[in-house]
Amino acid sequence: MSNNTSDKMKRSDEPIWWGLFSAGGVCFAVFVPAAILFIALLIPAGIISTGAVSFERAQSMVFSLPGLIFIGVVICLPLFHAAHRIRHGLHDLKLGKERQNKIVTYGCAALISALALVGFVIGAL
Amino acid sequence: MAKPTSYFPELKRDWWLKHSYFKKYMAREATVLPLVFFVACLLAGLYSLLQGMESWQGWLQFMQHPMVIALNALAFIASLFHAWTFFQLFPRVMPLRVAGRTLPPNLMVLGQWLGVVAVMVLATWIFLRGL
Amino acid sequence: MQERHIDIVIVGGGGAGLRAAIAAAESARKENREQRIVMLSKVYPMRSHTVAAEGGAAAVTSAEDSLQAHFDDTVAGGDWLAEQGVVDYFIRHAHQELVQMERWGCPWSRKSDGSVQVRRFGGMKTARTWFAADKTGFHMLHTLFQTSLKYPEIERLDEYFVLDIAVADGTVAGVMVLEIATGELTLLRAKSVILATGGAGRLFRFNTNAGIVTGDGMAMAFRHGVALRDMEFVQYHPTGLPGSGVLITEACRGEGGILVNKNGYRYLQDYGLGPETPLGQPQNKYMELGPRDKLSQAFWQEQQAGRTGKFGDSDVVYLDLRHLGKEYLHERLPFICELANVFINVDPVKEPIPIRPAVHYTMGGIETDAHCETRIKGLYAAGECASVGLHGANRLGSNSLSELLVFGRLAGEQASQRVPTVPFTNSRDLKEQAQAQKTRITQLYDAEGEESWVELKRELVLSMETGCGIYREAKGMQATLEKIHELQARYRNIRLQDKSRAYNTELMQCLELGYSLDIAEATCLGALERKESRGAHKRLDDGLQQRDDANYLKHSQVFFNAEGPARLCWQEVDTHLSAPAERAYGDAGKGVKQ
Amino acid sequence: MTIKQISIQRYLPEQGSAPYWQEFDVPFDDSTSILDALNYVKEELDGSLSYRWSCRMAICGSCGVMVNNTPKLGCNSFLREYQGPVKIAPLAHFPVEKDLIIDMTLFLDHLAAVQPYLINDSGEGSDTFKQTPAQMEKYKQFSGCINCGLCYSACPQFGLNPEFLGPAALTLAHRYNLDSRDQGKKQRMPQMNREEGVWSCTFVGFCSEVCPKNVDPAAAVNQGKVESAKDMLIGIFKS
Ligand SMILES: Cc1cc2nc3c(=O)[nH]c(=O)nc-3n(C[C@H](O)[C@H](O)[C@H](O)COP(=O)(O)OP(=O)(O)OC[C@H]3O[C@@H](n4cnc5c(N)ncnc54)[C@H](O)[C@@H]3O)c2cc1C
Ligand code: SF4
Ligand code: F3S
Ligand code: FES
Repeated sequence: MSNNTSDKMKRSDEPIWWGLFSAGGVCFAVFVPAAILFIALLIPAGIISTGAVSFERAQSMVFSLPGLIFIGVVICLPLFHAAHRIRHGLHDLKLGKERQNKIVTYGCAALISALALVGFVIGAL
Repeated sequence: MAKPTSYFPELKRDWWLKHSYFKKYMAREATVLPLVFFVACLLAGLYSLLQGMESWQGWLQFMQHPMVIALNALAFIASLFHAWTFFQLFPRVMPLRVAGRTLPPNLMVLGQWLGVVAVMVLATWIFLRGL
Repeated sequence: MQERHIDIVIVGGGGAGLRAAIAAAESARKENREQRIVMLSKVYPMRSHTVAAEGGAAAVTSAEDSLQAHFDDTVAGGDWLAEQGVVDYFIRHAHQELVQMERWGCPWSRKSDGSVQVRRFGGMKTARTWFAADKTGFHMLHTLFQTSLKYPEIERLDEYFVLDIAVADGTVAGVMVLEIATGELTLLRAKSVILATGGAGRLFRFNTNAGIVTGDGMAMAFRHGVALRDMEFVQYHPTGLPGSGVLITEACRGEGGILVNKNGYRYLQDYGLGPETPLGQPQNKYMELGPRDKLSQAFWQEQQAGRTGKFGDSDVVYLDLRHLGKEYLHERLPFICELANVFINVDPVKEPIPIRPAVHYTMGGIETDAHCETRIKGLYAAGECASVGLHGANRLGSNSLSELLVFGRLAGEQASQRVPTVPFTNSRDLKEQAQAQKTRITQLYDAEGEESWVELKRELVLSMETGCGIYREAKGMQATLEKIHELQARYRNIRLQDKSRAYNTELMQCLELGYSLDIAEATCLGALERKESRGAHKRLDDGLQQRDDANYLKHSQVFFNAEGPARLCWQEVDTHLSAPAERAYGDAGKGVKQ
Repeated sequence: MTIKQISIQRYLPEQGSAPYWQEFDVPFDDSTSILDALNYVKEELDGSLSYRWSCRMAICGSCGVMVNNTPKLGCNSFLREYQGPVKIAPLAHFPVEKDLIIDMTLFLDHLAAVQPYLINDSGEGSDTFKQTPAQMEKYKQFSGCINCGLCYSACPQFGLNPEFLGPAALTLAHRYNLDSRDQGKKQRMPQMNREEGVWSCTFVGFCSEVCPKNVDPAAAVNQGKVESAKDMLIGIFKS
């Protein structure tokens, strides 16, 4: 066993992904349940009137500072959380190659987050 | 590593089906799949909002589709399940010490659930305000 | 057969072996000497039985205590059969060794100011026992093992079984080992060999010892002409769990636990240990804090009088801890709570624990001088397998963990210092000795006898318990001795079911049984010939129920005899510091100068 | 005494066979442990059965086996706990040498890799360090590991990648890092920072579930992640 060769002692870049994963995990646990409950269940089911999300109201809510925060904690961070778990899930199922899985999963998370932010900027302008 | 005479069974892809604990683990990891669906819905909503009134109405209708509601209901359950598992992990990863004593884990779990409730209340206030 | 040249071979990876290995490495470093050290063990070092020690390790620590007091307690505890020069060395070095353990990371229990805490222990006048909750041995062994990883010069051969030592012209020449994983034999030639193979509790049916504690090292030295000394002194621990023999530490009593018979009566006051101490106020040397031999003997008397209870098919008395309260018990004695719950389904918080005496410790062992060297030059012994002379006729609880450190270190240093002064023994004889071991193993494999080790072992341990138990009688011992001779003969006619080379655990058990038989003979012979009662050796025969200093203030020495029964001699005891006095506890001990 | 049938996975390399299952009838009562059952088989039925044991009191760490797919210490699991079939196999994720005996080399190498000893350059001293009960409390739980290896058999990440240092080794590293007397954290961090250090763990958590000594290795490993992340941040600020 040569645990001490410099190659093997390479620092992992995982802290970055783990940091995002953890932040996303907190958001997923704390903010997402409410978001799903209201946006995807109560309103579509008609329990809360769609008036609450009329076009104008929705616009003013989303394209504002609170909207930006919403995008961050309900879209971007949970996406990185999901990407992390999917990447490790692929490893658990012995699918794909470590490096590629990493690029694809985090790449997607980054890309979709970027799209959401671009959307926000367009709307806010 | 393994001597030539030894026998070293390789872990097969379906290892997680062999023990109920691992099935629960996989379920925990899989909570992100419905989450991704919900996030995709939100993204679609964001873009429909950019396209104008009609498109937004279309999105609202899309959200009412039974399949979509069902999947989002699943996402809701998944998010709560995730919260349940995640909150238990937290005190073990970052034990908080107050005055030289570790805070009881149950107290920390409770605190986190209070957070969830607070966000629910906030959301209720936001969505019902002005109605 | 393969052959390797090593400077120092240490047999055993328990507390004594590890401490010796570290001392040897340190000693060589200090003098800038290159030295090859091999430490081998039939189990991974952290599996050694030191791991099971619960209570603690003694050393004079507090201001109220004194070296003289520790000396007196040890000598009196050993019924004046301890080598007093050795005891003196021991009490002077114990403290520094425990400090050293602390500086290696051992998590000794602490006082609120951050200094080390001591607890009371049976037979000790004052609280002087260092402890790490009730897992002292565990923490010590792991601390030593982990510390040993710091020394790349210590080569570990884990799961190597030592078959024999090699001796030429009265000088040690190495060891013959069997690699358990492959069954391959190797001759390790060495200038110094340290035996640290532990005790021999498994000679008895009911014991607190691990399965590996079979006295191998003692038998090896014995067969090469080293005397086994004071083997008749076998310590019974008064509190073992019925059935398995798993130990319930003496610390339970130190913390205030009480012993009651089936009528709930604290019977110890009837056996010279009174008066009864109030509940929750244990007092050293009184009642439950009397020495182990007295407590075990009291059990026997109660049993004879029909005042013991039953648990399964064991006769038991009860250790009551309930008054200590749940919180205190869980903090101070967590392991005990766990053991009682798991092994006999009793919660000490709610019920008294049924217990009975079990064989615990081998006071005797390989005779060495005060520097751990045996009469074979370059062969050292330390730890429970050795008889350096510390314990005499009865060991005080918590003296032996300190012994491992003090004498493990001494042996390691001695072994290391010997290396540059001597060449490797060169003798054609060695090859023959190695070959003889090979033949012995091959014969065991090929033997087509009818005897099974299981049956022989069963008969041995039963016979030892009957003949050499808490109380002994000439008739019973004679019968046991004859039984042992019979078993030795039958052993030659043994047969293995497992013929494989790799991990042949049956072969190991057969070999261990062979060693055990020889040691049993020495134990029984010593017991038979010691016609007095002293320390752990108690006789029922008329006229032999008292200590007899006129005739028996002597060590017994048993010598091996390949042709026939072993021989016994007597050796003077070093009593130059403290003249024999009465050994008394409870109020009876008050007036006695100790 | 009632009789229970147990199945044991056998592997006899010298006979060149693949592993196979063998059934034995074992008498048992309330106090019969899995280890007692194995001893019964060895002594009464088949002397060739090989397994490790020593203390029979759950402290030496020798006797780990899989009982119905869950890692257990043979000496503190009891037949009374099993209503249905009892299947005993060698610990998972390690190479099997013979019957229930596994190769522990990797485990020990991993332990040694994290420098699991007190590092403090104040040298030899004639007095103890001071350490308050509160300071000791921080690492005490993590110092209770008996090196039984059950957690390695419980951890699928170790199963998937044997190079993963694994729960027990990382716990030991964390134990010393948390010790107020220790100054060796800097030397240990590179091992923990590796991909095969703390970062292979996905908090499956089964390691802590099976640990017979309540060491909670999962907590230690994941606290190690926080430490490793901090270590990275500090590294960035320093350079
Ligand atoms: C349950 C229990 C509790 C105890 N509690 C206390 C206490 O509180 N305080 C106290 O002071 N004392 C206590 N003792 C006594 C003390 O623990 C022992 O005397 C001491 O641990 C013995 O240590 P050792 O190093 O001599 O031997 P061990 O720790 O038994 O080590 C023996 C070593 O030799 C090796 N070995 C043996 N034969 C061979 C062979 N043929 N080939 C290769 N290797 C071999 C073994 O593998 C092992 O590594 C207790 C004992 C028991 C049984
Ligand atoms: S952490 Fe627990 S399960 Fe793992 S080796 Fe240590 S004691 Fe065994
Ligand atoms: S099971 Fe394995 S993945 Fe982590 S939490 Fe335990 S080490
Ligand atoms: S035999 Fe020691 S832990 Fe089971």
